Order: sequence, then C-alpha cells, then structure tokens
Amino acid sequence: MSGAVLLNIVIFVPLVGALAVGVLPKDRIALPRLTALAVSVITFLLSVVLLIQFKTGVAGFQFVSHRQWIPQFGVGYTTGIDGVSLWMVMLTTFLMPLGVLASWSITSRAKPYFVFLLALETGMLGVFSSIDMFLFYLFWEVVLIPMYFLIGMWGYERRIYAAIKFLLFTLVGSLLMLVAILALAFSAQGHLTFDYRSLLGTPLSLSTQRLLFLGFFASFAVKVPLVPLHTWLPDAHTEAPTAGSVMLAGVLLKMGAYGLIRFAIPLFPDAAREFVPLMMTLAIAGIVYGALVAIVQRDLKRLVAYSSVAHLGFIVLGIFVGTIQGMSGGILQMLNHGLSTGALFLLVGAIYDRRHTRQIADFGGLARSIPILAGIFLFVLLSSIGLPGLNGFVGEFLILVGTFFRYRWWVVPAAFGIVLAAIYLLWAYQRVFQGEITREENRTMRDIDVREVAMLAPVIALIIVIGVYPKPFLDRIEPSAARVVQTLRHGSVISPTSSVSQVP
Amino acid sequence: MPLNLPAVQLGGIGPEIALTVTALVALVAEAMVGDKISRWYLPVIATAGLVVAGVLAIAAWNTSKVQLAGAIANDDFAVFVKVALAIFGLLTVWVAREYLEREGIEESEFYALVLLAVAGMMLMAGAADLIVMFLALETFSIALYVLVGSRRRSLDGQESAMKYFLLGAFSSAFFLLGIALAYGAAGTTNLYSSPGGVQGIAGFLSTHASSNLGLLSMAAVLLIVGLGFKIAAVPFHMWTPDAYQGAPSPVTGFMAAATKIAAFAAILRLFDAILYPLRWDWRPLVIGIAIITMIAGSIAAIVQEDVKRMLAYSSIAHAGFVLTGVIAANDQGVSGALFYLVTYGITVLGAFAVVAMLSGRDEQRVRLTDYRGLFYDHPLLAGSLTLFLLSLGGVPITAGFVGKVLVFGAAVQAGYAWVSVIGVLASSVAMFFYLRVMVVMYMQESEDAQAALPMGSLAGGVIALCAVATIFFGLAWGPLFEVAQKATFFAGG
Amino acid sequence: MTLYRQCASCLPLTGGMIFSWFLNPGWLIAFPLLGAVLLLFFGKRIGRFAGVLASGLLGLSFVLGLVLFGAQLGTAGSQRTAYVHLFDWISVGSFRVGADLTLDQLSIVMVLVVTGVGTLIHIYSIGYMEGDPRYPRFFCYLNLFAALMLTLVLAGNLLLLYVGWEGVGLCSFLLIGFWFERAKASNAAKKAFLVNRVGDFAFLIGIFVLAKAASTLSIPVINALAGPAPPGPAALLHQPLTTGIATVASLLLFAGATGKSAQIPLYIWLPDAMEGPTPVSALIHAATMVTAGVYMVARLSPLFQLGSALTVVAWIGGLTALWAALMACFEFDIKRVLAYSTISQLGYMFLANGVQGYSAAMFHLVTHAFFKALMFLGAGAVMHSLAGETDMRKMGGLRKAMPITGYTFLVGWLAISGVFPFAGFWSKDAILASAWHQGQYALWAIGVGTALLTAFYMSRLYFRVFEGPLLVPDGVEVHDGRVHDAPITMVIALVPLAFLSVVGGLLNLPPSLTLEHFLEPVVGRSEVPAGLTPWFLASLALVAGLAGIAIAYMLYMRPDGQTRRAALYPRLRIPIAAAANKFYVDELYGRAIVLPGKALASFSAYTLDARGIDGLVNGTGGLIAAISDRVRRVQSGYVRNYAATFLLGVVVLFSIVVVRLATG
Amino acid sequence: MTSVAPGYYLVLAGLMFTIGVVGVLVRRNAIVIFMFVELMLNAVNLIFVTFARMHGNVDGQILVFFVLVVAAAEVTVGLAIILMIARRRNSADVDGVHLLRW
Amino acid sequence: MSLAVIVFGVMFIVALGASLAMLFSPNAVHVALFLVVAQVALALAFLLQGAYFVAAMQIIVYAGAIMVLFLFVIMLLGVDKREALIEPLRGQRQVAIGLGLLLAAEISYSVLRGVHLLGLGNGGSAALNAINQNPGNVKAIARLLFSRYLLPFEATSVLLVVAIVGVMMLARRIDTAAGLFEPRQPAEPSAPIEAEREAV
Repeated sequence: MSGAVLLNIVIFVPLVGALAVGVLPKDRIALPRLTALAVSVITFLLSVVLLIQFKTGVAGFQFVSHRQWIPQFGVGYTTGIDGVSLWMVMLTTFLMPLGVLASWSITSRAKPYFVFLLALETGMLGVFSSIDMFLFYLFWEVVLIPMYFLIGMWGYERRIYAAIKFLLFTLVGSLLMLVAILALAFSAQGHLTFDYRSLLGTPLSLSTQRLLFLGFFASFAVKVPLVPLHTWLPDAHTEAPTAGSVMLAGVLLKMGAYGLIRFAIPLFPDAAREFVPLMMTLAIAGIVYGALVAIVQRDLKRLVAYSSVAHLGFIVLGIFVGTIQGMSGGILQMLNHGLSTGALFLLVGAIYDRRHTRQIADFGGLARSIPILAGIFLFVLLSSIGLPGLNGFVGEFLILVGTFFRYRWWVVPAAFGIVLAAIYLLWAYQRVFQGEITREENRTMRDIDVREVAMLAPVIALIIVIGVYPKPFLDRIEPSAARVVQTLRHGSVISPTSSVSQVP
Repeated sequence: MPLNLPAVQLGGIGPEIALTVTALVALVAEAMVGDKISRWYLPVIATAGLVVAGVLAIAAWNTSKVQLAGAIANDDFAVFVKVALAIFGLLTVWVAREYLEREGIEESEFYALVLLAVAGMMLMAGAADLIVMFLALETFSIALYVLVGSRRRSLDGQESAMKYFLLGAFSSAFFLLGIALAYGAAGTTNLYSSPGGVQGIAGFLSTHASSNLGLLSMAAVLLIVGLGFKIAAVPFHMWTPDAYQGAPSPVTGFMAAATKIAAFAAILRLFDAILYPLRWDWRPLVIGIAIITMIAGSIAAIVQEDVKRMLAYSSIAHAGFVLTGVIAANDQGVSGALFYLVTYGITVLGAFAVVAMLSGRDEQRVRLTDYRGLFYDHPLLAGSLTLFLLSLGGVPITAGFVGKVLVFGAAVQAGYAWVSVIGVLASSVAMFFYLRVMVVMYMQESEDAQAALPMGSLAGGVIALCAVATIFFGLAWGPLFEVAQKATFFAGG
Repeated sequence: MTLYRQCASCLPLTGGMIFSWFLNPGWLIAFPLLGAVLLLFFGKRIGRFAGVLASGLLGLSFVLGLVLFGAQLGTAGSQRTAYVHLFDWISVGSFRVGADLTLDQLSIVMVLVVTGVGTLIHIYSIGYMEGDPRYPRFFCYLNLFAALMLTLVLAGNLLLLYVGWEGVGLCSFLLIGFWFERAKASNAAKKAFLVNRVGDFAFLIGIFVLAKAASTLSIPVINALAGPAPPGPAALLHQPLTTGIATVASLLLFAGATGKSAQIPLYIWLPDAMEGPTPVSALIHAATMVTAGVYMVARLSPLFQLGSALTVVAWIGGLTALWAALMACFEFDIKRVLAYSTISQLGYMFLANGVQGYSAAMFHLVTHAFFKALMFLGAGAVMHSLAGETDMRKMGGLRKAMPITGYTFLVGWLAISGVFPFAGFWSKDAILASAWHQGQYALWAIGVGTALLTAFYMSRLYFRVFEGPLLVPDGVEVHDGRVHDAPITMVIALVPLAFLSVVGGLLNLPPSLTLEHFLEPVVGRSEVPAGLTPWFLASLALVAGLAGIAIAYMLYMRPDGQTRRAALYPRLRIPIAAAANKFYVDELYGRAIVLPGKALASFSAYTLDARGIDGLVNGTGGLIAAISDRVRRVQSGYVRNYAATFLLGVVVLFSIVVVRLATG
Repeated sequence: MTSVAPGYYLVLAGLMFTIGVVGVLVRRNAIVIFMFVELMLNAVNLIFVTFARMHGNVDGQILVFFVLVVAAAEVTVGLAIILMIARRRNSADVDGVHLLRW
Repeated sequence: MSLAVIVFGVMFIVALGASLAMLFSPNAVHVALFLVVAQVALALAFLLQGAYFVAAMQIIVYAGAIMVLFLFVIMLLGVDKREALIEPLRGQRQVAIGLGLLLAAEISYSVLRGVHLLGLGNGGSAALNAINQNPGNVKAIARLLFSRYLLPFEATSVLLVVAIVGVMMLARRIDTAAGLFEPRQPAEPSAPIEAEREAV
C-alpha cells in the first residue's frame, strides 16, 4: 500500500470508527469503548507503518495525494505530511488510545462520547495532514465541534461555560484566519487555488503580508494559546473530561504552533520576520506569566492547564527565534508537551476518578496511599519541568540554546521559566502527595490498576526514549524545520523551495 | 392605428402561470370536494404545481431572453432563483401538511397562497421592469401577510400579521417612491433596453454621466429601503422578529428562505447589474446597512428565549452576510450570494421544520427551555437541529460554511476584506446563540419528558432531506457552485 | 575552524587508554543504574535484600573503578585520559552533543570517592534503614544517585554533566523527602530542589554562553580553547575563547555551583536538608553531591583561569567558610552543626579552587568526604540509639555507651579540626598554602580563622555529645543494651572511614605530593612548590585548630565551663538569638523573594488573569449581552416604533445621498 | 394650457408623502394609519403623473393604474387583517398590540 | 397670473390642507373624508398635467371605491370612537415630526436637484399634449397598457386573486371549539438561563 493511501486511511479510520460506534446497539455499555479502543489502536498501528515508511532527511511533503474536489473554487483534497506534521500525526494517534482508556469510566451516554472522540481524531489528523488550505481550515474548525460537546456534555461543574468559551474564543481567531486564507488565495496569480504549495511564495506587499499574517496569527495565537489570549484554556482544560483535556493539551494546542510553523511563517516570511520581537515577547510573557499564575492555583487540573500556557510559550519562542535548534526544539517540544502534559492530565483524571475532587487542598499524603501513581506523577512532573535525561529537557534546551544563539538577553527570562516550572509543580506535588494524610477518604484510595498502567506505561517509555535518544525524532524533524527557519531568516528573498542549507 | 401587441411568450412566465393555475385548482378542488374527507389532495396538488413550475423554470435555462416587451428577464439568474423557490415551496408545503392538520387550519387557501406567493417571488426573480418588480413584491407580500396571520386563533398570529402588514405597506410606499424617482430619471421603468426601441434604465445609465444621476441615486436608496425591508436588513428589520415569532413555523421558514432569496434576487439584479455604474453611490450605504445588520442581528439574538424569535434575529444577521456578497458586486459575489441563499434557505427551512415539529399544538413549546435534554428524547431531531444550527453558524462541512466562504471571499476579492472581518466577527457572536441552543439540547436535562410528537413522517422526511442537503452542499458543493456561477449572467447585462 | 570544532565535538579527541568493552567507564554508571531500575520495579519482591543488592552493585562499580585506576596507573601520565562516545544525544544543525564520557585522573579520583564512600554508606544504610516500610525504595534512590553522580563525574561534555548535575539534585530531593509524611522533610526537599534550580538556571545559561562562543560543549575542547593554542597545524583552527566570555561563562557556571555546593548565597537549603535520613546526609550532603561544584570548577580550571572569575570563587568560598563556621558555633542540632560544617568546608574547597589550588581542593574534597561522612554516620548512629534525637543539649558522655561510634567520631573530630597528622590537617594546610602563595593573605587569614572556628564548634559538638557525664534525652531508656553501638552493618562503615580519616593525608604528603602530581596533567602544575611551605604557616594553622579545641575545652569540658558560658551568654545574646534563627537569612529571602513572588503570582492569577484578562473576555461577553438586552428593548412591540426606526434608517440614508448630491 | 412648473407638483407630492409618513408614525388607529399609507401612495401617484408630463410620455400615468390596483388589493387584505384583530380586541388601536416584543 | 396658476394654487392648498387635516382629526371618519378631499385635489392636479384618464380613475376607484371600503370598515368598528390624541410612546411624536421635516426637505431638495441635474423641465409637456391630441390620452394609455405593460397588467390579476384568496382565508370562521389561544407574555428581558449568565 502506498504511503499516500495509507495516510488517508489513517485520517479516516477514526471517522469510520465513529460511525460504527454510532450504530452500535444501545444496551451494550462496554461495546462503544471497546470499539473505540480497537479503532484507535488500529489507527495508531497504521500510523506506525507510516512512520516506518517516512523518509528521513527529506524536507518536503511525503505521502502526497491529490484529488480534485471543488475545481470550480480551486479546492482540492490534498494531503501529505512532512517532518513537522509526521510527529503531530504520531502524537495524535498515540494519545488517542490513551484517551479512550482514560474514558473507561464513562458509561452513561457512552456512544455519543466515543463518536465525538473518534471524530475529533479524524479532525486533528486532518489538520496535520492537509496541504490544501481550504481542507486545512475545514478540519481546523471541525475539530472544535466534537471538543465542544466533549467538554459540554461530559465535563465538570462549569463545563458549559468552558465549552462555550472554548468554542467562541477559537472561532473568532479561526474566522479571521479564514478571511486571511481567502485574501491570500485571491491575491495569488493565476487561477484560484488553495494548494499550500502553490500559494507559497505568492508575492505580497509587506503591508498585505502583515495583515494576512495577523489574520493567521489570530487563529493560531488563540489556539496555542499566547498570553493574553489564553483564558479559554484553563477553563476548557479544567472542565473537560480527562480524555478531552488530554486531547486539548496534547494535540489541539499543537495545532496552533503547527499552524505558525506551517503557514504563518512560510507564507508571510517578511511579515513574520518583522513580528519576531513581538512574537518572542508574547512567548516569553507566556512562559513567565503562565508559570506565575500556575503557582497559586488551587485546582490541580487548572494548575496543569496553566503549565501548558508556559510550555507553549517555550514552543512559540523556539519557532520564532530563527535558528534550527530553536525550531527543532520547538517541534520536539510540541511532541514532548503532548506526552508529559497529556500524562499529567491522565494522572489528574485518575486521581479524580478516585476522589471526585481536584482541589489541591483536598489531598495530602497521597504518596502513602497510592505510591505508584504518586511515583508516576512525579516522574511525569520531572519530565514536564525539564529534568535532563527526560524528554522535556531536550526540547527546552534546544529552544533555549537556539534562542541564545541569536538573542542573548531574551533567554534569561525564558530560562527562568524553568525555575518557575519547578516551583509550581513541586509545590503542587508536595501538597498533594507529601505530608500526612489529612482526610480519611484519602487513606483508602486504590492504587493504579492494569488499565491505567496500560495507559501510562507507553507515555513513560516515550518520555525516557526521547530524553535519552532523541536522534530519530530530531533527524526527521530537522530538514523540514530547517526550511522554515531559512524562510524566517531570509524572508521572501529566498524561495522556500530552494535547497536546504545548514542554519546554525 | 394598429395595436402593437408584443409577442406573447407565455413560456417566459410559464412557472408563474402554472402556479397560479394550480392555486386556483386547489381552491376549486376544496370547494368541490369539501371537507368531508381528509385534505391530502391539497398538498398533492400543490406539489404537482410546484414541480411543474420548477420544471418549466429549468426549461428556460441557458436561453436568456428579455421577454414580454421587456417586462421579464428569463436569464439563468432568474431560472436559478425560480428553481430554488420551487424547492422552498415544496419543502414548505410538505412541512405544512402535518402542521396544518395539527393546528386544524388545513385549508386550500393556505396552499393557494403559498403557491401564489411563490409565483410572485418567481416573477420578482425575473422582473425586468420596476413596476413588475413592484407588483411581484406586492403579490407575495400580500400572500405572506395573510399566511403569517393564518393561525387565526392565536393572538400572536394576528398581531404579527398586522405588524407585518402595516410596516409592509409602509415600506411599499417607499419602494414605490423609489420607482417613481427612477422613472423620473429615466423616463421608463424598464431595466433593460428592449428590442422595441425603448431604452431601459441600464441603457439610460450607459448614456449619462453618473454625476448627473442624483435622481437615480435617490431612487436607489429607496429601492434599497423597500427591498431591505423584505430581506430584513437593519434598520428595516423591525417586523422580522415579531412576524417570525407569530407566524406558523412552516410559514416562518418559508419567509426566511423564499422571501429572502426573492428580494435578494431583485437586489442583485438591480444593484449588481443594472445600477452597477452607480456603485460608488450605493455601495457605502449598503456597506453600512450590511455592517449594522450583521452586528445588530447577531447581538440581538443572543439573549432571546424564544427559538423562533432567535432564528428571526439570526435571519437578520444572515441578510447582512449575504449583503457582503452584494457589496462585492462581482461575479463571485453574485454567485456566492445565490449559493448562500439557497443553502441558507434549505437549512432554515429544516430548522423551522424541527421547530414546527417540536412546538406542539398552538406552538406552545418554542421556548429555549422547552428544548432541554432534547438530545436524549429525540436524538435524531436534536442532531438535525444541531446540524442546521451549525450550518447557520457557518461551521465547516455544512453548507452554511461554504456560503460564508463564498460571500466573504467575494468581498475580499473586491477589496472589502474589512467588511468580511466585521462579518466573521459578527458571525462568531452569532455562533453564541446557536451554541446556547446546543447547550440546552445536549447539556441540560429535560424537566419533563418531551411530549409525543404530533407531526409525522412527512415533516420528518423534510428534515432529513434538509439535513442531507446541508451536509451535501457542505462537502460536494462544486456543482451547485458551478450552477450559481453560471447564473450570474444577467440578460442584456 | 569549523572542522576543528566539529571534530572536537565528536570525541574521541586524541588517543588515550584503549578500553575493551568491559573496561568501559560506562559500566561504572550502569551498575548502580541497573540497581535503581531493579529496585524500582521489583523492590517489593527483593525486599530485605535490596540493601545488599544495591551495595553490591555499587561495590562492583568501586571495584571497576579500582581496576580502571590501575589501568590508568599503568599508562603514561599524559596518556591517561580516555574519551568514550556512547551515542549521539542531541544533534541539530551544527550543534551536536553526544553521550560522551571522559575518564581521566580527576574523574577517577571522584569515581573512587563516590563509589568507595558510597558503598560504605550503602552498607551502613542496610542497618540504619532496617524496618523502614520503603526500605527498597531507599536503596533504589541511593543507587540512582550514585549512577547520576558518576554521570556527572564522568561527563565528557557540559550537557551530560548537567544531566548528572540536575539528576543528583533530583535524588537529593527524593532522599531528603524520603520521609515525605513529615512536613519538614517535604519542605526541605522542595527547598533543596528549588534553590538548586536557581543555581542550575545560571549554570544552564553558562552552558549557552559556551555553546555559542565555543560552538561545542565538550569539556576537553572548551578547556583547550581556553588554553594556549596547541602546537602544529591544529593551531590554525584554534579559535580561543576571549577572557570576557570565559569570565561570564565561569561566573554563571559557578553560580550553579553555589547552588549545588551550598555556597553563599544559595547555601540555605543544606541545613534544612538534614531532614533526610542520615546516610543521605553523609553521602549526598557531605561526601559527594555537594562537592560537585568543587569538582566542576577543577574540571573546567582552564576556563576559570582564563577569565577573572576565580577571584569571585575564592572570596565566595572564603566568606562561606567563615559564615557557615560562625553559624555552626551557635547550633544545637548535631546534624545541622555538621551541615554548617560541610558548607564551611566546601567554602574551603572553593577557596582552594579560587587560588588555583585545584589539587588542594580535590585533596580536601577527598579527606572531607572521609571524615565528614564518618561524622555524619556517627551522628546517625547516635540518633539511631537515641530515638532520633538531634539536640546535643540533651546528650552527653555517649562515648562510653557506644564506644565504637565515640572513638571513630573522635577521629573525625580531630581530622576536621586539622590536628596533626590526621587527614584534615594535610588538606587544610595545602589550601592555606595555596592561598598564601597566591598572595591572597586576606583569604589566608579567613582560612585560619575558619580553622579556629571549625575546631571550636566541632570540639563543642564532640565534648557535649561524647564526653562528660552520660546524658540522654527524656524517654530514652539508659539501662543495659538500650543505648549502645549501632548494628554491625553500620559499624562496618564507620571503621574504614575512621581509618581513612587518619591516613587520608598519605595521599598527598608534602614530600611526594602523590595526588597533586597525579592530577597535574589535568588541572595543571600547582605553583606551590611544596604543600607544607612555609612551615610556619602550617604550624599557625595547627595552632589555630588547637586554640579552637582549647576554647571549647574551657567552655565545655572544664567544670567551670558552665559558669563561663553563663557569663558569656548576656554578651552574646543577640548573635545567639540570630544564629538560632539562621541569622534570618531564610526570612530575608522569604521577604525579599518568596513573598513578593507569591504576591506577584497571586496578583497575576487572581487579579490580572481572573479579573483583568478573563474579566475583559467575560466583560466583552457581558457587554455584548448588555447591548443585546438594549437592542432587544428597541424591539418594543409597538409597531409605530418600528415605523419610526424604519424612517430613521430612510432619513439617514437619504441624508447621506443628499449631502453627496449637494456637495457635488 | 400653460401650466405650472412641474417642480411645484413634485414638492407638493413630497410634502404629502411626508405627511403620510408622519401620520403613520403618530396615529394609533390601525385604519387611520393605513389611510396615511394610502396618502403616501397618492403622493407617489402625483409624482408619476408629473414625471410623465416631464418626459412627455404616458408611462407614468399607466403606472398610476398599477398603484391603484395595488392599493386596492392592500386595502382589501389590510382591512381584513385589521378587522380580524379589532374583532378580537374590540379596538383598532395598534398600541394595544404588543405581545410580541423584545 | 394665469388661470392655471390659480387653479394650481387652490389645488395645492386644498391637497396640503386636507393632508394636514388628516393628521389632526381624531375621528377616523374625518380622516377618511379629508383623504377623499386630498384625493380629489390630486385628481385636479392630474387634470392640470394632462392625465385626464388617470384623474377620472383617481376619483372613481380611489375616492370612490377604496375610500368607501375604508368607511365601511370604520363603521363596522364603531364610528364614534375617537382616537385619543395623546402619545403614549415616548419621543415618538418628536421623532416623527423631526424626521418628517427632514424627510420633506430632503425629498423636495433632492428631487428638484435631481431633475435639474438631468436637465428635465417642462419640455415634455408639449410631447404629452401632442399625445393627448393624437391618439388621445385614453387611447395612448390603452395602447401602452396592452402592449408594453401587458405583463404587469396581467400580473395585477394575480395580485387581485391573492387579495381575494387572502381575504377568504381570513374571513373563515375561527375554529373556536379548540379555544382561543392566548400566548404567553414575553419573558422579561435580561433573564438568561443561569448557564449563560456565567458565559456572557
């Protein structure tokens, strides 16, 4: 089977699965989740095949398939992945089975739940594999709907508020991007097309570039999210069901960063260059601000959510510093953040399942009653604060060193974010897991079970693998990253399709 | 002195004739059969009439003639709108059938009026003379005044009919004044130059410097006002929420879908074709109207508690969105607007079909709170309504998204990207109230189990059809778009 | 140039010892790491054998270390460095870092200390931790610590060093907080980690500076670039570091060391770290981890030497030594006294580094590891038999009750007090000599003063705890067999350490200066011709030490000591009160950093975020809703209002056209 | 018959139209309101006739016919609606009808 | 001052006066009668401008038929009902008058200006007179009506059908057996359901 076909299969298997779940008989409670698990695992396995077939050292798109769709409007069904999207696809397919496993406790309305979850996967995969920008936008927005329902129907107390906030926030940004996409397509020479590859290098005046960049940026910045557009995030993450939080943090946020890398920079390189200081300021503001706010959170999940703001700040920083280290680190960090924050949400979810609270004050001394979960939590936490030897460090280090190579002073506040990360996470760990057990109900919690092991073990393994031997990951990222870096550094002078040269 | 009778090309008004005849047949049929047996034959007759009208309309595709002494333009544009109207009529009739039965007002007059209204709208779509346009407008307006008030037992219905009527008559006067001024300027009300040697307004425009055309600009303003009233553009929209709320739900859907496309057909023809040379005069005004329409419609909707009223405000906002296509005044804009109107019509008809189904006898259950937990009681209905709402909100893979892309794209192409930006911002505000409905349907528990639905499979079928179409035109919208693109060809223009 | 750098960053550099696969220094790390992994996953099943397993594996590393040491000795002095490239770690663009190990004379010394002392402490812990519910976990952490410490020591590049650097910090966190149920322990653990993080933050930036300036993180290459150009064609490729860069980089790295090695201003975590089990204090917070900074400075000595950072190093070291010694004088908690003592001694080592006495620093590092570990273990034994009591005011005359502990502690005391001929005497003397030789007389004086203070507070500790009449805390039974020497496994560790504390000086006796010569190829030739020059300096130091002991004797051993102390108290009330509160440094940091930080965080979270940004968001929503409410009220229901609105629209549109018409 | 300049007629028509508009706004009886609408239509008729004279054709006069027909049709339906409501409420006061609002 | 001017003046005053009188008559019957007066005056204006046939129609259809219908309905609803001339809607009257004045001024100015810009004057009078001479006003109208205006003419038939059908429908008896449906009062605004209060 050719990779191109396989890629499309990977994209649509979850959707088919969703339809299948939709027609399952009503009375079998376990059936939807088992089906969903099977579908997501199959998707993952298929994507592994894709990973194996992926050619290292190639900067351009691979597994490209193109079909006319709406020729009257220049819209094609064009998919393909490069080194950036590859890992996002992998991350998505990897996290989805975990998300399904984390949703085991959902027995009421299980059918629609798993339908939405699987539909979400197709949307996310589509976002990462679309080459046609119309298609991209389609998937981009389609993702919102299942997530809206996941938050709104299966979330916690303030779920409706969170769901609406999530959707409206992102929608405003997205729609601005839509206008920008249209403006871009209409300003390109020749016949109307939405093919990303054809639109690359569209000659645009600087002022146009600026406006269009901001249009795209509006969408991506909300999604990432950059301070001060982040306030949807804590609410959405906190109120979403565990799988929803995992997908939100793990994948949805990455869509924003991915968009910056894929579209905002290569399409409008001159404007992007001009905006670098602003972008870096926002990124660093996110790092410091997210961490500061996280420190005093009282809700464990909310704390993790704010940590995402800080982490995504790192990623955006890496994207915009204009060094291959920064960019590669940023992309790797997208993967890392998906793993570690995803795992943190899984863990918080696991604890919530046991105690039905997320308030830090309700815990204390849990390391005694649930030592293994505590240990895993600590482990993941360490990954999240960038302990060397674990995955987070590799990404953060590359980002910071990449930043330092070009912007010496910017690195100081950014690196200070690592200290802050240690503060909020360790303090939270201390309050939740250490000390005496102060509440009786905390004494009798059951420790990790097989399902949770199955859910967490792969993440842990990957955290170590990436931390110790990130080479296979970086090798596949680097060529594609180098191309974007080059565009960012040299503006539209150099055609982004020219050969890749080493950028320090 | 011989009377120069024009060639009576009845084909040019074939659909209208067919509809009128069918309406009369329906009236006669009821008079003959009486109300002793079930009135199933009425919708059958109506269906037949609408189908025939649609077919006759299609037959004129690609012929593109100005007929009947310059009174009617049988171009692809008109054909497109006529076919859309026929479809809207069909959907309305099918939804209405069970609704009317439930409400106990299944009368031949209802069907006849729907048919006559469609006839009037079709005439409007093809009108190549301002006075024809006016007559067409009055024809369907008068029919709608009555249809809105057809729930005679309901004070709501009566009130909405009266408000609609009074304001409608008021606005007609302005429209008429506009025609008078246009006549004053051009000495004719014909839009196109006809073979008989009469110079139409289009020809008049081409021979005069636009700086001398103050009178025509004035006329344009008044025409905008009159038509803006029909499409529910702010500030001429005030009747809309009340009329939509009080009218029987199928009629509301019909108004939202059909009235809008008919009036927009006139707007598109008048402004984007005939008065195109005057665009620097009317465009700023239309931009202003479009912007406040989009914003006010969206904003006013978000606190509504009555679903019909909310959808009314939403339809106001949608008028604003379509107006961005008008502003663009290019082929993209016209075809986009047409596409938008067709898909919007289908969607909104579906939505009102759901509302009609759920409202219960006398439309007692139309409050947002009545929709609580709908998903758990009627998942398919809730799902369809969700789909329609998403389409109205412009979420991808639904037809509504494509429509928005096309009209906003047209505005962008014409250099009015900023209008599009305002449009998308307004539509995200608008999204809020669609979300509210979804919140109620999915995320809240129903207080009492939903009453059994007194409406049957026909309306259900319409809903399903609309749902499928909403998705279909959201994914495979190429063909419809292509047709809409062809329909931008105006006769003689 | 690039070639040189790239080559340089891809080890091996020049040839050195050739290793077979099993003589690879990687195994040094692998053994304890294996132990950690095994204990992590199968700890419960291994159970009581955890201690044996862990000690055995670390012992294996020690043996291997000895073998490697032997192999080194069998090689020519300049050929003793070995570079091992395990695998590529992070490589993006021209930035490449591998998992590289460097085994040279400097690292083997550290390896032997870490594995040797480590093994002894492991063995000690078998007894000490007996019966703890998380017994296997303890050894898992210990082994993990050893593995990471060895990584730090063996690292061939700064990034790998950083791995170990942070890794041991993590283990420190885990072990301090081993009894996490105690709020104090978990607080101390967190504090240790965070304070270290602050240092690491600077360290990391130091790494960035070097990464940019040197285009590599390889320690040998950086050292080479900091030094003179090599002979031959390589000189063309040699692009030396500037002094400015070197200063900045070394200061940043040293800032990291102030965290890890508990120097001013980041020493505050170490006294609190005593909340951990005593073997941890011995191993991590006395013998090994805290010396990482000292080692790092020695390791990068060419870099430090190139710039002017060494002055800072020396002064920070000296001031820390004095400051911590002062604090130790007023402390009553045995372990805390030892902790301050450790800080002080570490300061000593930095002082040595700062005056380019790298080998002296290393020498003191080694001897300190011996006697401080010994004393910690001794203190642990005391606590073990006194139900965990640490307040020395509640103890006395324990030497008779627990003779082995008492006598070994006596050795440690004499060693640290710098009494001839114990190990401490020689190493301290080497440091003072270096300082004197460098012309740093002020530092030398500080060193001497510190020596006096050290002797005083250690004597105070020793006299109070082990001499005098038997005194035990309330609730501890004194009858037979209750207060006694610790179990054999614990004692087993004390004796060798005591022995080493006595003879440790042999490593570097003045005439032969074995250690110094051994390290010479790495840290360079010491300028001091002989350790004991000039002789009178040595005797002065000795005198200082003896004076300290004498003062302590007067105050604590003599029968009238009580009254003298009572006479002193009023005069020293303020310093004593201040010292009891650690001179309010924690409070200072609390007021100056933590409180404002928390306030800022609270402000950000609850005011800026919740009210400000989110308030704006919700406010926008609310505003729209409010507008909506207004707009809906326009829809009054009165049809004539509607007509008026309609008319308004008409008139407005009309006006626009009329104005256009009128104006042309 | 020499005649007055058409501008005067137009002004008259404009004034009458406006009076119609104002009447719609200020009167409360539905029937009266409707009569003012008729007044507006009449004013437009005058404009048609005047423009017909200005253009020298009778098209404008024909348009008046159509307006007449429309007016007739509107009156029929309109009065029926008003009657329908008035019967229920016993009043033709439009201000009494505002159930549908907001 | 020619006769035409005098006649025009009278017509002008009567038409305007009747219109204004409509505004101020509290009684619907009076309003209707004033409207008839205005329409008759307009018929005079039509005559003055050579629209003879239309003038006749104006009187017959408008002042005759339509106004009778009005009066009929007024009678039906009670002829003696006087409309209170107080304005319950705040600002309505002021707005109406203000906007009305503005509108009148704007229409008058712009129409005159527009006519002026186009160069239209009394020039068409001669042509119209010619038509009225030959073939005559009625003939000319008839010719046009059945040729150029054939479709609108036919369309009026549909319009009338619609009106008839509409009235038929409205006149149908209400099925009172089912009871008259009183709608709920509209909800007080700004009472959004609790979930959204938080959301907005």
